[in-house]
Amino acid sequence: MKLNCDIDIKHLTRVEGHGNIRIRIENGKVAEAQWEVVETPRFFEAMLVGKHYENAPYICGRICGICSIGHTLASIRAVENGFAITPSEQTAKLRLLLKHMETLQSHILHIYFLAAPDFLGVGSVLPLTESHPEVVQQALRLKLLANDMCDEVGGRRLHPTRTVVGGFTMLPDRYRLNQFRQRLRASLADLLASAKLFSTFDLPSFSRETEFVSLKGEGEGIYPFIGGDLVSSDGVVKAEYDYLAMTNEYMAEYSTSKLSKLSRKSMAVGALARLNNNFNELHPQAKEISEDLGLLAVNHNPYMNNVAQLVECVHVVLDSIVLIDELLSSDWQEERQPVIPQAGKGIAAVEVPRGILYHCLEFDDEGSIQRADCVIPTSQNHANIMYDIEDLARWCVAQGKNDRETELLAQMLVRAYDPCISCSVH
Amino acid sequence: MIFKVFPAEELAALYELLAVNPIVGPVLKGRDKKDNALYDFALTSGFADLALDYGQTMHSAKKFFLPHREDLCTFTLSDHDWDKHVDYGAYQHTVLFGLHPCDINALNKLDKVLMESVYPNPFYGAKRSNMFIVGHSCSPTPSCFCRSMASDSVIRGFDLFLTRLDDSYFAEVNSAKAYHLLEKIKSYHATDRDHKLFRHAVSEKNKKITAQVDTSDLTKILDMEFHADVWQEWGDKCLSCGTCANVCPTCYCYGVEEEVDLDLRHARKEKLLYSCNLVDFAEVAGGHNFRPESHTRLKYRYYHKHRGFVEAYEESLCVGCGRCGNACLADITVPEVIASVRGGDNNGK
Amino acid sequence: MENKLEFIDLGATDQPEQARQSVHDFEYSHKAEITNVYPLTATEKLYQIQICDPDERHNFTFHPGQFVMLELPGIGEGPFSISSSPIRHGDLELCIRGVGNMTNFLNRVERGTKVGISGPFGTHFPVENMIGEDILLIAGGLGIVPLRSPILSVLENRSRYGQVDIIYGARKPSELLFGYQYEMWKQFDINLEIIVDEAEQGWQGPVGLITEILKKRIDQGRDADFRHKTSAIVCGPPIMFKFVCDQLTHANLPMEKMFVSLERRMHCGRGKCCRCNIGSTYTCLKGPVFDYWSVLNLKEAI
Amino acid sequence: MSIQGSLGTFLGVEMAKPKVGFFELSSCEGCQLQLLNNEATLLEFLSLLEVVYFREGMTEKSNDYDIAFVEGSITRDDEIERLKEIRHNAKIVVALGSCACFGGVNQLKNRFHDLEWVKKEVYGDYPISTRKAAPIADFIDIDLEIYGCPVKKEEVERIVSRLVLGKAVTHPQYPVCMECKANENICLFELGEPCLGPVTRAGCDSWCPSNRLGCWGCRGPAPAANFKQLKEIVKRYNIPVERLLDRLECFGGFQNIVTDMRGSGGKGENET
Ligand SMILES: Cc1cc2nc3c(=O)[nH]c(=O)nc-3n(C[C@H](O)[C@H](O)[C@H](O)COP(=O)(O)OP(=O)(O)OC[C@H]3O[C@@H](n4cnc5c(N)ncnc54)[C@H](O)[C@@H]3O)c2cc1C
Ligand code: SF4
Ligand code: SF4
Ligand code: SF4
Repeated sequence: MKLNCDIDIKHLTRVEGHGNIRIRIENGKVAEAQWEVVETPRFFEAMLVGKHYENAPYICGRICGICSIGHTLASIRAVENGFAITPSEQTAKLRLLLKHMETLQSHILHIYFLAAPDFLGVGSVLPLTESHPEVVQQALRLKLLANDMCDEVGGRRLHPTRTVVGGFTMLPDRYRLNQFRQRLRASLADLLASAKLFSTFDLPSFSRETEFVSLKGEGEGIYPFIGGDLVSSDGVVKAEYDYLAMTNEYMAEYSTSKLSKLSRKSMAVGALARLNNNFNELHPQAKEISEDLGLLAVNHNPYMNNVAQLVECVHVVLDSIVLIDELLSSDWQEERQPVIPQAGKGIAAVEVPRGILYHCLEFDDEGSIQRADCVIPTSQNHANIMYDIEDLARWCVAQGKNDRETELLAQMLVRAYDPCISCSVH
Repeated sequence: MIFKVFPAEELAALYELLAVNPIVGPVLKGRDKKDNALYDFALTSGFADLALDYGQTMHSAKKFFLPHREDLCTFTLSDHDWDKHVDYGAYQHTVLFGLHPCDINALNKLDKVLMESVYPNPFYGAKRSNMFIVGHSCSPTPSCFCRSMASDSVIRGFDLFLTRLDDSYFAEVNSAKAYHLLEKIKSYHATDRDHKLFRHAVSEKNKKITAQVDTSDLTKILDMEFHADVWQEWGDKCLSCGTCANVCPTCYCYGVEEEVDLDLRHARKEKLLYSCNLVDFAEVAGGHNFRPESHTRLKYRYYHKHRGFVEAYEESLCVGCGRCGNACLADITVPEVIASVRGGDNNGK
Repeated sequence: MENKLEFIDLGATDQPEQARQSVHDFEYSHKAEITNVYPLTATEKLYQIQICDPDERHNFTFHPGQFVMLELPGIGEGPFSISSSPIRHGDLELCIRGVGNMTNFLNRVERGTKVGISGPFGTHFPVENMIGEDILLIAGGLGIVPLRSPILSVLENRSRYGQVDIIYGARKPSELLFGYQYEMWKQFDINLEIIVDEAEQGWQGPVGLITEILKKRIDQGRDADFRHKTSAIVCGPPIMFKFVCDQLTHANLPMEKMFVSLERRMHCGRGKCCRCNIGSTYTCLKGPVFDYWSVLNLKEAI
Repeated sequence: MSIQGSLGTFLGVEMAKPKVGFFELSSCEGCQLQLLNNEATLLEFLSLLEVVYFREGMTEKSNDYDIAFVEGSITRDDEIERLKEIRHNAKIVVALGSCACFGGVNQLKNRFHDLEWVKKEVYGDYPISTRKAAPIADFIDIDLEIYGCPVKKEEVERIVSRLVLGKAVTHPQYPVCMECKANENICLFELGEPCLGPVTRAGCDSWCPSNRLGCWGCRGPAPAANFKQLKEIVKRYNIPVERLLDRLECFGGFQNIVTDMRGSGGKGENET
């Protein structure tokens, strides 16, 4: 058995943003287990103060380059909630479709470019272009599909242009939408191949009891993404506007990001949390794949988040086909409703790839932003990541893992959360 | 010229006869804030797409004969050698349906410089030779000054020109193809009554043309006023944005860029339409700019259109469609600029 | 399908020969090989470029002062004066200064590289009309490059011209071009006078302005028929040719007997891109060689 | 990492594969992601380069690189040291994206002259370090700028292939309107929306106006931008000048112009 070990990783690679891992084991005891977030803060909440509401989605999208669509949609929803605007059914469907494609794009990026190299024993996706070209091609095809659709619906794959308060500036082309439907169908083959690849990966059997927080699907068969009630696997249920009761942010000296907790000392959000809390709402085919891969609710193995992401990919693809069918079955309606600013507060909860995201905006009666608050999924995960690392270190000692193995497992653990660190320190 | 007449409702049949070919025509593009209709030329998929009662389109139909971007050639490269391939970018005949006289005159002017000069441009020529043009009479807008530019009527450069009479179309038939086409719909040779109706329609149209430009002795006046202060005033407003040239049916100047593909084995020479109002239009390597100030560039645009072209071809390069003035965010319009440059002769009166 | 309009292929064989030919001319370039590269100064190199196809090479004829468009596939294309003698046909010499994208790339290119040449384009120095006359060739800086072709042309027919003077000014001795040919020029009974703005070590020639030398030449030639029997070819920066031409005008040389070559931005050389227009005159068609009278009549030429 | 060595010859000139590193300072990392968002040509793009540093995408790290692409702006002291180190290691430093070129959205916090208030607004009394957001050129010499929020992948490809070939890298000198008109869009002003297209440097192919969103000026000012006239236009279309300023200040490229237009003590200053 290994009694001493000292792991100090500065600026962990293959994650978005800057974080450090420190693990010190002395005489078989975990002396230190730390997840440090050293990202520079950008002060988005202050930036927004004094800005006209129409800036909010545009600026907030810049919180994160991976989930810019999610941030944009959250800001739009916050403004609309503040001004008592209810999006039309068509707008809601298009937004969900866009959201789905971001989920697909982001999950594929994480699964293949950031996580898979660990399971295939390489340092990045680059060597895979030679050793596993078909895997890389699969990933690129899926990502391309998702991104192309984001362009079509949102105007741009990154920092969307067509999404505005009140609806869209422009609607997608119906002919192309129908073509996307066919590409979505065809993409299932790639997803099934991905599931097969995944079943060959050796996921660590580590797990830790965790409280999972997510949105709750409004009704049967509705896997939640935009708005709704907030729930936790420990039984907490809150309304969307009551988000502060769900997030309970605090600061700690090892992190420039704020941290969150609910019923326990930490909590988790993300694909695994969503799936744990809404397992029965998954599309049946997605559910089947989940079961095949050994992922059943409630699962407490953080590495399983990778699997949950893949299952969600299948879900969003299938659901997008349904959405396109519905959209194409009726004529386009007016794409934009009038916006009349009013004083007050608007709150939005949106499930972005890494978990539940909250935007809260306060306006004066001209629609100028007075205060802003954004609570990011990764910041809600930070504390959980840290306690996971601590537990993992103990588990590694018990399992007799050597330094290198422990170090790799710790890195893989952080990556499994797919943290978006710059986003968490926005 | 042969003149024929057919009932208005036969127009759809004419369209259908031509519909085995791609048909480009004016379509409703959207509405502005005041709910005015906005039109442009686009490929149509049915007669119903055509908005033949359009006043003026925002852009000319230029992209169908002078695309904004076009490959002049492509290269395939090997280690020590290369091959050059040229494709003029025309593969089939296209119908332009519903062009107004100004736009057909614009094509005629472009023909002079791009087809009938030394080094005819085959990229233009190939498209132009494969165009079947059905002109349509217009209803002038307040910014149309075609009459001053002698472009309000057109005598060549089309296959068929239709003038709307009350419930029929008066057709000027200018090609055998067009003649045969008309034989396939209900049509008859124009009668004296039709001629009269036609003249009436034209004079009604002319009454609606309000904007005008005094072109008498303009080439000389432009030379005399080369250093006039008004240029500076217009230059101060100009955004150097190139919008005027982009919407203009006769602006044809361009720049060339060469790009290499990521495989380093293929390359392209690309032509992109430019505008003399853009800051680096006359800039050469090393940074010397022959027209660094915006007023010198704006002035040059007027010199090219209203002086140099006249000198070369005895007609102006402007057809008075009014698009540049409509599109210019700085409200720089041809009638106003020329009136201000002429300012002196008013004082003299 | 009977109303399907028939596609007209401009380049097809059933088109009249002339139309077909001119259409193909537009984007046609001769493939040519760089056979030698000689560095002349720190920034200029002389490129010997030979049109590959022997027939095309032989059929390539030009007049001194004309230019070609030189193309490096994927890199760029630009106008360059032909600096060699017309009797050498498509065995060209171009002297090129590295100033921008394409010319700097060209700097890295070695012999054996294939380039594209189209042309010749533009007007030329009418040396054929100067037979029997005295010729004054005045160059400033890079202006010697377009002048070299008329110089060589005059040398080849030396006996048909009267007195030939070359007055050449540069900023520094190290920037002088074609130094290796000066002796040869002199052997052909040419008065070569060189002046620099700024002396460098080893320089023994005069220092000063080109107009000083010109003044001497004018003074010595102040006989009654100076204006009748002299033509001048002037090439250099606008400010230089303006001074020189004014000086010659004062010496009573008629404006239509002075020729200058103008430089403008060009993308086609074929009167289509409009980039070279001065006022509204195409430099590539009506120029680059203009007589001084025309230059004065062009708005914004100088 | 990646396939090493030469790229063969181009017109007889030997082409070497440059070693490149991607680095990020304060940013959303979107510009780096834009490079991966290039699925159709990603592999070809990568085969032109030898990527030796790309923290977001690979584990291996090396300080031996020719070209450094730096994304993000400077908002904390420690970033200056890192930036200088990058400058020291690289032959060519490229500012990637509007954060690096102009300060990007990050510089919106500079509107508040009191940074203490900014900190307090977000972190309360918790101590946190920050400084005024600044473009990287404020601290080091840079060789090239790639504008955009986000950068346009086609443009990055064009620029990188030019760098590899040793061609000059140039940016369009004309404003976005030029591309917008070529794309035959309806002008946003006709729809009653403000647009910075007339004053913003093109190169994005009028990304926003083509999607019927007015330009926000993410690529900074066009060389001959006429701001005086833009202000007149906005007024004529009954759009509050404040909304124009709101946009102009968004990405930092128009910092001086906004200051000029606001004048001293203008509306919209949020001094707290
Ligand atoms: C009639 C004529 C003859 C010339 N003869 C010579 C010569 O013999 N030797 C020589 O070194 N230079 C000559 N030049 C100048 C030469 O053409 C430019 O230096 C060259 O085109 C610059 O290209 P670049 O790609 O290196 O520069 P960039 O600045 O990258 O140019 C981009 C493009 O702009 C155009 N351009 C830029 N500068 C000029 C310019 N000065 N003139 C015309 N087009 C320009 C070209 O089309 C070029 O491809 C001549 C120019 C003209 C008009
Ligand atoms: S005249 Fe008007 S449209 Fe033309 S460049 Fe100037 S501002 Fe733009
Ligand atoms: S929409 Fe914007 S970019 Fe387009 S023409 Fe109008 S002002 Fe210019
Ligand atoms: S249109 Fe304007 S804001 Fe949009 S990408 Fe282009 S420069 Fe940036």
